[in-house]
Amino acid sequence: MNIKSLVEADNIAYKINGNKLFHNISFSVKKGEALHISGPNGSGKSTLIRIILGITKQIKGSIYHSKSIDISYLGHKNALKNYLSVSDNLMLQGLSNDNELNNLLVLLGLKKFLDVTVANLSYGQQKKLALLRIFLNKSNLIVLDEPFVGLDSDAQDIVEKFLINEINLGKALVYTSHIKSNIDSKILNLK
Amino acid sequence: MFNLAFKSLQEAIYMSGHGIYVWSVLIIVIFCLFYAFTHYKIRLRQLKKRLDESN
Amino acid sequence: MIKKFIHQFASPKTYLYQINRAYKYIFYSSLFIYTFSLIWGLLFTPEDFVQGNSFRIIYLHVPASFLSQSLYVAMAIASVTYLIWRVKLAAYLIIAIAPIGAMVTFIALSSGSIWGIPTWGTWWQWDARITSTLILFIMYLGLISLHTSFSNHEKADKLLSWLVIVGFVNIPIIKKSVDWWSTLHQSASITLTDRPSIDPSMLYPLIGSIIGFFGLIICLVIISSKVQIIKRESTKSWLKDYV
Amino acid sequence: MRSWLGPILLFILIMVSYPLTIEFLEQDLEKGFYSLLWISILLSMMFSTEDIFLEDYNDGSLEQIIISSTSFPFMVAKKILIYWLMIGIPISILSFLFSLGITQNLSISLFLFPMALISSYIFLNLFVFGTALSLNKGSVLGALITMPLALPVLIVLGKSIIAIQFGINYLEFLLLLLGCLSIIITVVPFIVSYVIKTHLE
Repeated sequence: MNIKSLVEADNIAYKINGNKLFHNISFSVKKGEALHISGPNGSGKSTLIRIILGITKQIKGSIYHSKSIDISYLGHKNALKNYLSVSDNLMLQGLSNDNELNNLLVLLGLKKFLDVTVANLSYGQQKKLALLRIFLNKSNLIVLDEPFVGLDSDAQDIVEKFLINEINLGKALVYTSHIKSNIDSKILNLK
Repeated sequence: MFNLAFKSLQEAIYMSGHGIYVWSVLIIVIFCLFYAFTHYKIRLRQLKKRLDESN
Repeated sequence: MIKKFIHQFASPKTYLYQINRAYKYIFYSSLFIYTFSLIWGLLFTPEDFVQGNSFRIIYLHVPASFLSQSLYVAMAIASVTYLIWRVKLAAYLIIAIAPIGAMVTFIALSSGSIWGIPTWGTWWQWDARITSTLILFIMYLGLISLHTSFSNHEKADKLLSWLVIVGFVNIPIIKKSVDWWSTLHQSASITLTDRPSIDPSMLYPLIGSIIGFFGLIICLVIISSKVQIIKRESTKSWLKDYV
Repeated sequence: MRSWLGPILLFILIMVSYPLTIEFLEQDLEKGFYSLLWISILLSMMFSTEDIFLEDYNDGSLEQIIISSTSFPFMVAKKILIYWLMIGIPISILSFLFSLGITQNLSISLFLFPMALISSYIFLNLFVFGTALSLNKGSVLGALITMPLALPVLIVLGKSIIAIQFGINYLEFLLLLLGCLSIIITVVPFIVSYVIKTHLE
């Protein structure tokens, strides 16, 4: 295994109820690299993401995680408590009330909603709130499942810029998206 | 060891009053076994048929 | 090494081909033994002094209550095999056995309570054996309903095997505690275990009926596991050749 | 965590409705009281765990916990402990109070309190196992599965009351339950975390 790679997949395959979802998938993600997993609906993108995360077990093949790996992840479910306010949610996630957080809140236009319950926010606002966790996490591998869905172009710009910056700083990124983005990445196409 | 315990068929069915219990249990057992066997046999035939059609 | 051996031996394909050969012999011999011992037991054995003719239910009741527990043990073994070595066949066997176990337990329960009418004068007695059999029956139903409520088979298998194992650990505890509980009451006037010694002319047909019933239930498990294999492996090419 | 009041209310309602279902001026209220008490502790624990993981499962928090480095079994154990603090302890205190109103024998009530504390913790653990198995498939299934497992505890509880009424040493029943509890506390969080991981697969 390459020392630099954070995740390396070797010939993995997955089945649901005996039906093949994908097979012979191999890839590696090194530090400072981005991997874009693309493919039509139902091709197993999310499942592959979950295999990378180690939640789902592949049927065949093997997947290596580097020992120093630290993952932050955002999927379709945003792990927010609907009945709590924005600030309570931030507190629950352990995000301290410092300058960095404050700047991000202003940048994403969430500052004025701090006392609003999450259930009353729009889908895009909830998504932005969930992305804050990714922004402030000090992990070295960022895994995102459709991060741009529900975001307006301004917000997408902010997220992209952030991600590109993180990659330049030596972090790795794995993401799926059917929305075009400016992130320079390797492409893994699932049929 | 192989002497009939009853003198007549009627007596065997009646079993001095206990026949109804014995025979009803027997019926339950036979019914359950018969039902289970036919159920699985039919199920097996259906599945095989479906496999054949998909070929 | 062991893992490889198990996987080779316990592949659904080998199992299916091997079992097909054995099935007929098991079925006809156990059917013969069972009918023979039942006729022997029901019509030829002498009347019991204490219970009269109703004791003949023993030939129907004891095999079932005996198997109701052994089937759970079999499920527990299959569950451990599945969780440790990921043998698919073991998972098929668990869910193949569960409904049959429920049926056998039902037979044990209903025959027991019918037997209770002439001997105890009531169809239900809160006796330790009956109560623990009833709990076992409920556990079987729980297992079946857990498995049927998931559409993802692999997930259902794993959850089911966890439940079977936890339940298995609990069965002796439940049995012991129910035994302990029932000592509070007047103990039942007649229990099977307290019989002094059984006459050989009553014992032989009993052994025969246990063996015969055992064989028939094994046949049922074979067919129902066949159903499971064909259902779950329907995309495999070897299966199409087999059919 | 918002639903901690529900199970307590359920408990109170069962306890209140018990005397109402018995003939007016009935002197023998104590006779069936204890068995009803244990069963209603069982029921309210069942009721309290019905969606212990469901919310975290639906909003994706469970995935985040599994990915993060925090120990999952430990988190499960913590969660059960919090439920016990918020529901188990109030119910135990209430059962102490209700039994004071039923019996003149103070030692029964005093003895009943630790029994209620321990048994509510055991029931919680068992039902958490059940709800973990049936996670998003409704709580009835989970209860159906785990009720048989809780029966031995009920038997011990019933016996212990009889023991104290006849003046037999009841400490061994307490120790027996404590033994059960110590095993359950250590084993259940691990099994539950495996089961939940299976659900997320």
